[in-house]
Amino acid sequence: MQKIIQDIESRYSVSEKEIRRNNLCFLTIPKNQAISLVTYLRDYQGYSAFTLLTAVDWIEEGHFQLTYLLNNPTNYTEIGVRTMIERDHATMESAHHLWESMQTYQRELKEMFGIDFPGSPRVDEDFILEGWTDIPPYRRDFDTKKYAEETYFPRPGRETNDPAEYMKSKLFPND
Amino acid sequence: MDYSITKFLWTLLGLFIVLNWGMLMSSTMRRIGARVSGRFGIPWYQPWIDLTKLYSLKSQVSHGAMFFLGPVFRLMGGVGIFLFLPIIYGSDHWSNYSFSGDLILILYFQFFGMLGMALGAGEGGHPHSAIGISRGLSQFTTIEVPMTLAVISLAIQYQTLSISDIVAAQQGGFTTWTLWTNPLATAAGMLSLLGAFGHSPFNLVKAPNEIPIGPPTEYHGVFLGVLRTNGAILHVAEAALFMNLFFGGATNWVELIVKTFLIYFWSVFVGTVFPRFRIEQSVRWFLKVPTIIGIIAIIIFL
Amino acid sequence: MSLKDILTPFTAWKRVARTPVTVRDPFNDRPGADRYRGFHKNDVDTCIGCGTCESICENEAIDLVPFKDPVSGDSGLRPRIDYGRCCWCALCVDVCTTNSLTLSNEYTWVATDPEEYRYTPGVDKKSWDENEKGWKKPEGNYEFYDLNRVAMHHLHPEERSDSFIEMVTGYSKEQAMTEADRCVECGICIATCPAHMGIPEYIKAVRNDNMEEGMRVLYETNPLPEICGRICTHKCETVCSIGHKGDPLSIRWLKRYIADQIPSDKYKEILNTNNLEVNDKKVAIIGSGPSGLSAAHYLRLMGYQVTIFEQYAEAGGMMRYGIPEYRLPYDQLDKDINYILSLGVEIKYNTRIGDKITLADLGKKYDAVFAGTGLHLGRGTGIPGSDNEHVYYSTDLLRKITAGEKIEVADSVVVIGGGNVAMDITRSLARLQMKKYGRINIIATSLENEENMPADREEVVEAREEGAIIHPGWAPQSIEIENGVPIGLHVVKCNSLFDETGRFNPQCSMDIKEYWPGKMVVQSIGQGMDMTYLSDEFKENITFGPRGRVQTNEYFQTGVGWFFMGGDIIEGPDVIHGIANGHKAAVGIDRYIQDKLNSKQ
Amino acid sequence: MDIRKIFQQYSDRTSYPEIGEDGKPIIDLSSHKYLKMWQGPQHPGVTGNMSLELTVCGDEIVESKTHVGYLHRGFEKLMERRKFIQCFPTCIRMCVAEPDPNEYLLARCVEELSGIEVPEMAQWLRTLVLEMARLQVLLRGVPGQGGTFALGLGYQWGNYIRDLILDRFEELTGGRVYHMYILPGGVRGLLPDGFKKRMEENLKLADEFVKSIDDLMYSNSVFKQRAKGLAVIPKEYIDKYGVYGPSARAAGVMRDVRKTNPYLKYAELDFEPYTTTESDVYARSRVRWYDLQTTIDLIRQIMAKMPEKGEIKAPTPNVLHWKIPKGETYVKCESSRGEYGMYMVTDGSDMPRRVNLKGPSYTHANMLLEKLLINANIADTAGIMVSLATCPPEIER
Amino acid sequence: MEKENKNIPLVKTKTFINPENEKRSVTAPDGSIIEIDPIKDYFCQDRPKEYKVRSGAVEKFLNWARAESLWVLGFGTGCGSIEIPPLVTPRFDMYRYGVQMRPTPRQSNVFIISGYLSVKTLKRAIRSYEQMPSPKYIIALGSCTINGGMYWDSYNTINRLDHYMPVDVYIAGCMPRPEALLAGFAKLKELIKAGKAEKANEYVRNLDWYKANQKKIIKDWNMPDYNW
Repeated sequence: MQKIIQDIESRYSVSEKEIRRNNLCFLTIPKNQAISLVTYLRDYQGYSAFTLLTAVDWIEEGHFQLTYLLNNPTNYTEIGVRTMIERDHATMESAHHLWESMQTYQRELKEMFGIDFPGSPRVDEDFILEGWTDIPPYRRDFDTKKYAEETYFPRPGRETNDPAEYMKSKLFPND
Repeated sequence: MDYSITKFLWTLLGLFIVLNWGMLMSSTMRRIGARVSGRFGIPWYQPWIDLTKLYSLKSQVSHGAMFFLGPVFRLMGGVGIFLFLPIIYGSDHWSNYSFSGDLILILYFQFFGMLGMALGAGEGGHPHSAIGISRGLSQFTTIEVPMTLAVISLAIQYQTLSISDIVAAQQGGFTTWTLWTNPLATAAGMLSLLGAFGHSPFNLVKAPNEIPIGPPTEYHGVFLGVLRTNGAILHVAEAALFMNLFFGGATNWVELIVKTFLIYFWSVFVGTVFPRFRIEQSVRWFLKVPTIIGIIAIIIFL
Repeated sequence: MSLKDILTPFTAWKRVARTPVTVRDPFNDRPGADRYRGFHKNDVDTCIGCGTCESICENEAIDLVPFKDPVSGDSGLRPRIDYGRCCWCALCVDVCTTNSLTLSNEYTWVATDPEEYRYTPGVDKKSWDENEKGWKKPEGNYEFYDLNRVAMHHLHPEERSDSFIEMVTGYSKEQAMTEADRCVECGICIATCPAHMGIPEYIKAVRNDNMEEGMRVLYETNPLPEICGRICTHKCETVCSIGHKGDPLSIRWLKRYIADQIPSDKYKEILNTNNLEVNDKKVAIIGSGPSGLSAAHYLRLMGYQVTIFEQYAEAGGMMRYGIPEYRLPYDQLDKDINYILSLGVEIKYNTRIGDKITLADLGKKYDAVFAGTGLHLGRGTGIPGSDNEHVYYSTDLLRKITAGEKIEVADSVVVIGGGNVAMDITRSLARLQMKKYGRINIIATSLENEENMPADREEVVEAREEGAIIHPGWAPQSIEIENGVPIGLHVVKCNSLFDETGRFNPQCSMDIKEYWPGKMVVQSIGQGMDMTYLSDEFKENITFGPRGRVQTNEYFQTGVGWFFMGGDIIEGPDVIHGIANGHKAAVGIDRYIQDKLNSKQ
Repeated sequence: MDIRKIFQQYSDRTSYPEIGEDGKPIIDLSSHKYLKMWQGPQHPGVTGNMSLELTVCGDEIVESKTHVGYLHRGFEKLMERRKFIQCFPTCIRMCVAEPDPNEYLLARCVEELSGIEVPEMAQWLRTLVLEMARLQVLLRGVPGQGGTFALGLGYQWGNYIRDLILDRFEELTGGRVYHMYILPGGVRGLLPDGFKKRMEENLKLADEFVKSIDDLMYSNSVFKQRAKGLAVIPKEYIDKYGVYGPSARAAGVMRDVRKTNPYLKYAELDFEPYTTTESDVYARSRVRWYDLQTTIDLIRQIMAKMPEKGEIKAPTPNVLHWKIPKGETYVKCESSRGEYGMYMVTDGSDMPRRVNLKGPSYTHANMLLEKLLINANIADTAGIMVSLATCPPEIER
Repeated sequence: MEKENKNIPLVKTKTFINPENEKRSVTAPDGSIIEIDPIKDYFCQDRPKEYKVRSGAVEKFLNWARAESLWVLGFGTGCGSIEIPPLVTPRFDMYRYGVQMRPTPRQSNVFIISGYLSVKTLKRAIRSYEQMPSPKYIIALGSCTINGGMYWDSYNTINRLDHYMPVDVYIAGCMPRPEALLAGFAKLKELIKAGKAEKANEYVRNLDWYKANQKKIIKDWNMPDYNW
């Protein structure tokens, strides 16, 4: 693991690395190098299996984290390539040419996070949702509880009491 | 009373008995199948309840006149076979409208129901209906081939096209049955029967987990009731036909019941333990095994 | 396609002869397993309505609805479950603090009305209430929170028995966070705390390592956190919901932990009291005990000009003069007091009301007066020999120790009394003995038996650790005097203290006698109040209740409109009550003054 | 003249329809040559609640699209607003058929990020539960392959034994379908009295079932005709499309997390996952059949090797406000369908920042299924889907 | 209770129609240009009718037949469908109670809403329900149908089924065990025999209310209002 990381560090500008286990590490890479690194890992380092692509919304810092997780089926190790992209008008280079399965992930990210992957096949088609008009639901600023309460009809007749408040109101109402 | 009217009434009574026996037979078969699974299965009276319920429903959909006529044609197929089939040998009351060339007519009626269904289901507009019908027609065509070959073999053997005559020729005890006198034709016939009853591996027409459930997809309520009525009659009638052709016919109702049951059970026996063929496999199979047997059966008697 | 492949499938038909495996009567033949998670049951008598089930429920399926009126330690609420939300994960059962909530193994509930599916287990009768089977919290070491409290480090008895340095070392950060983590934030304790402190909130602050927030929470209801964090009677811990299954939370130590973390010079900044407003209304406070300081603090925050009159040389009242230093070091005491004084509270030491200044004078000069004069007179046993000059009152001795006066401690001492003050004097005198003689020979005796001793359990244990002998369950009969000096105490066995009606009526077996030698006898059976400053004109307007206590309204206002009283004289000896009274009296005084202003206008 | 060749000539339509310049097939619906047909969501042949948009020419599929999202509940979003302990009841519902790997993965993520060691006994129990879960899925899944070809008998038998296994689950975990057994730090109970005996009785039935399903399905001429040579996954697809578990092993590629990255107690157990190279529906089904035997054997091994008593749960912080330091991890285990992984990001608060579940169905049911269905018969869609063991809820979560 | 619900204000949202289903002109195979309106052409646009409740012994007899012949639509809408296989297999065998599975809505009269409904499934479920011939019944399986259950705060699942479809029988549980479902069938039979399972007619009577609720959340409403 260390060897590969050193090799990658010599070729790419790794800004942050996190070795989670002896078979799993995460590397942070600038946006423009990410696909290149993924390709490099696939073609030269044996990380030929693609495990997942997902995004994390760091709304406080104003960016999305994309994680490409690659698996090496010969020595059973995994490398997560992380890259940060701008949250506004989020766009990322498409990697559908690397793995066939990639376009599904990109379709999902487009729908759930609103991250665009220009050139990825069927990326604009509805994947999971149908006729969704609100902001992409996996973004942190989408409040699912509020949406659900406004849209669906929670059954009335529920009321609860906080023990402390209730005791206060009953036992010492004048305080 | 006029003879034709009494004849008609006797035939109707026969139809009624056959209908009820058909339903009892289907529930019994399902119960036997359930036993193999380890279950109890439906109650024996379930088909009657289902039928009552279906006839009590009113249709809400209309897909045009042909849609309504489909089940009627289908019913005509089943009733037609029954009508021209001497179901009890030697009984004037139960010989129905059989005549000297009834075998040919019955072969036609076997196809008639499927054609009627094709017209009706096609009008329904559901893709499953359409696919089911196209499957049904192509499969049925190939079923008819060994069937016809077997019938031809019988016709050559007994030198007749009258079912009554064929049955009469077998009335010499157990060993005079076609089963023993012409085993190859029997084999061809029984194999094609598997297809005619529509159990696995030849239940491609309804194919519940491929094209649920084929032609009757859109049919419900009374239409489905008619189709079910037809099913009950058709199964007994077809079994009775084969009984007449290959198994010495029946001289009384008990014999009919036992023999039709066993003939029908043959398809259940196979169907329970085999999966379904694909359509081209089914077609190929019918054109291969039973057809060759049928051809040999003819050649032997030529 | 071989023939075998055609024929082998038919072997399946051999199953046709087998009996079907179907469950014949599915509604009765197959009850849920012993651990099955079916419908809820609740033992409403054990349940305390703490609401942890509500807070762990991810579906918000649980509501707390009123069941009875709340009492201390029981919110009177009971969980009502919405089966339109529940997912039968049984986390509510596992987290339940009293193990009252369980699941039965019933699972069939069919209804046509969806509104039916809300019910209060245990209250709404259901067919499965008597069902013994079903999910219960797993046996063994399976807890969602730690049941054992983080042990507080005490000085070793040998280290502490000859000195007055503080014996409780306090929590480290790690310990405090671990302890704070045990809190389930139910809030049951708030009602039991006389001051209604925001206990869950400041514990949360500890957990979040946010001491400033914790400090703010503390000062909302309690201006003496350092003191309370050490000597509070922590009634809250007796009702702590965790205490039903394990050790209650060390709420007191956590409070002390917060106060200890903040240096005194940061107080004003954190509490945002650098620039307090001042109005022209003046309030006088008699006594600088907990209630007085508390009232002064809150009145000052409201903008009043506050003056405290203190009869001794230093502020603190019984906290300083009644509680020995090893329990409450003076520097910590001063930290709290000095902060209050630094807010602009004026204090007049060595000023006893009734001597030069009378209460009436104060009434004229100030808009309102609050008296928190406390219980600082010793109460005597009245047994033969107790009038001897070498028979002391514990209050006097404690005060002398604090004031640094020399005490001639004898080499053998007998203390009469089993309360906290008795323990204080026992342990103080033991320390003095240790210093003077190098050994401890002190006996404390109480009327109450071991289980019912009024002193805190830990006090008794610690006293014994330090070498004091404690004999509970003996009634003092007479003090043996020889040459004008006591030499011992005669006691008899005491069987019960109260009769059936609950009145104080000790029953003793006079034939079981004991004699304990002691050259010094200390009486510590309670304290009395000094009400001499109340002249007759006031006494007319003030109503007195049983045991000579003054009756006030809920804001501690006496019949004399501008005169408020609070603290031990109203509630009995307890710091936290004093603080609560002071706070409330401050609110009352504020209202009184505002009302007066409004009526003038 | 070879009749066989004529048949083949007409049945081989791999070049049909024509492929346009952009690599997409030219399908003109208005030519009436093609029919657009939906399978699902209301279709008995589709596993779970999903649908296939098929363009067919006769009985043959020329283009297919999978449509998922009918079961989308937004778990990953919901878990972002639930505390860690509250995620568990939510998480297990991500895959209905086999909920236990969900529990295990979430618990493992939480343990790994907060550094909790799981006691020995709990690890054994977890292994047992995971294998039992695999057993109950396979008891349904193996004969289910026959069910897609209308051989429902094995499904009936298998489901009965599965029910018995669910009874054991009920005894052990208190739940029939959703077990809620694995929690961070450990498990929720020891084996009840007599559990091993009853389990052994059920395993005997399962043994018998293994034998009879072999007779019924794998030695069945019609089943062989249907399944052999159907939907072959070439070896190069394994990485390209993301093929996992039994489906990959049927293609001769060893993919079994239990073996490659042993977790829990798998390193101490003796087993060898079966591989073959035919890679068709029959081979995949056969691999599952061998898996079924492996699992039965593993459960026996586990029950023999596990200690009788022990700690079931490591102490955890108060679950009501358990904060986990910032970090991220990916843990995986072997579900009955293949590698089942969970990616979790925490940000130091008491709720996860992001949880992403990666099930094998995600790739199997989308790109791979779409690819395999081309030129397949309509009749085979169900068979192909089941052979890939698609589980819709784990695709859309 | 039903009336009370109707006071909940409904938010009007824009209705989206799938482009495939919009009105447009197409070129027929023979070259002529024709106008098509798929929604009108493919589906029926009549309002549903109440089924007539006969009186006396006939209705009682028919009710008995309906109760003993429950045909269940094989549509697993949610996790609850995992407990359907045990019911049709040896352990529980619901066939012996006259309950059978049917693969097409036209031939079914019981719809088991097995758990939560996502918005996407709800649309299909409504369509399937409307295709079923009356009298038809809905069994709501699991807590999610009552008040949202596990997914009460999810943006994609409905909370209360009774706002979108008329429910005859509710079964609590998550999952309800097969026995509970059998108990549900027993209850439904009881209701049908007593002539109380008239929710299908209620749906027709309050159709506008139901449609308004349905349209509030199904934004991509590319089917006609009434589609049987």
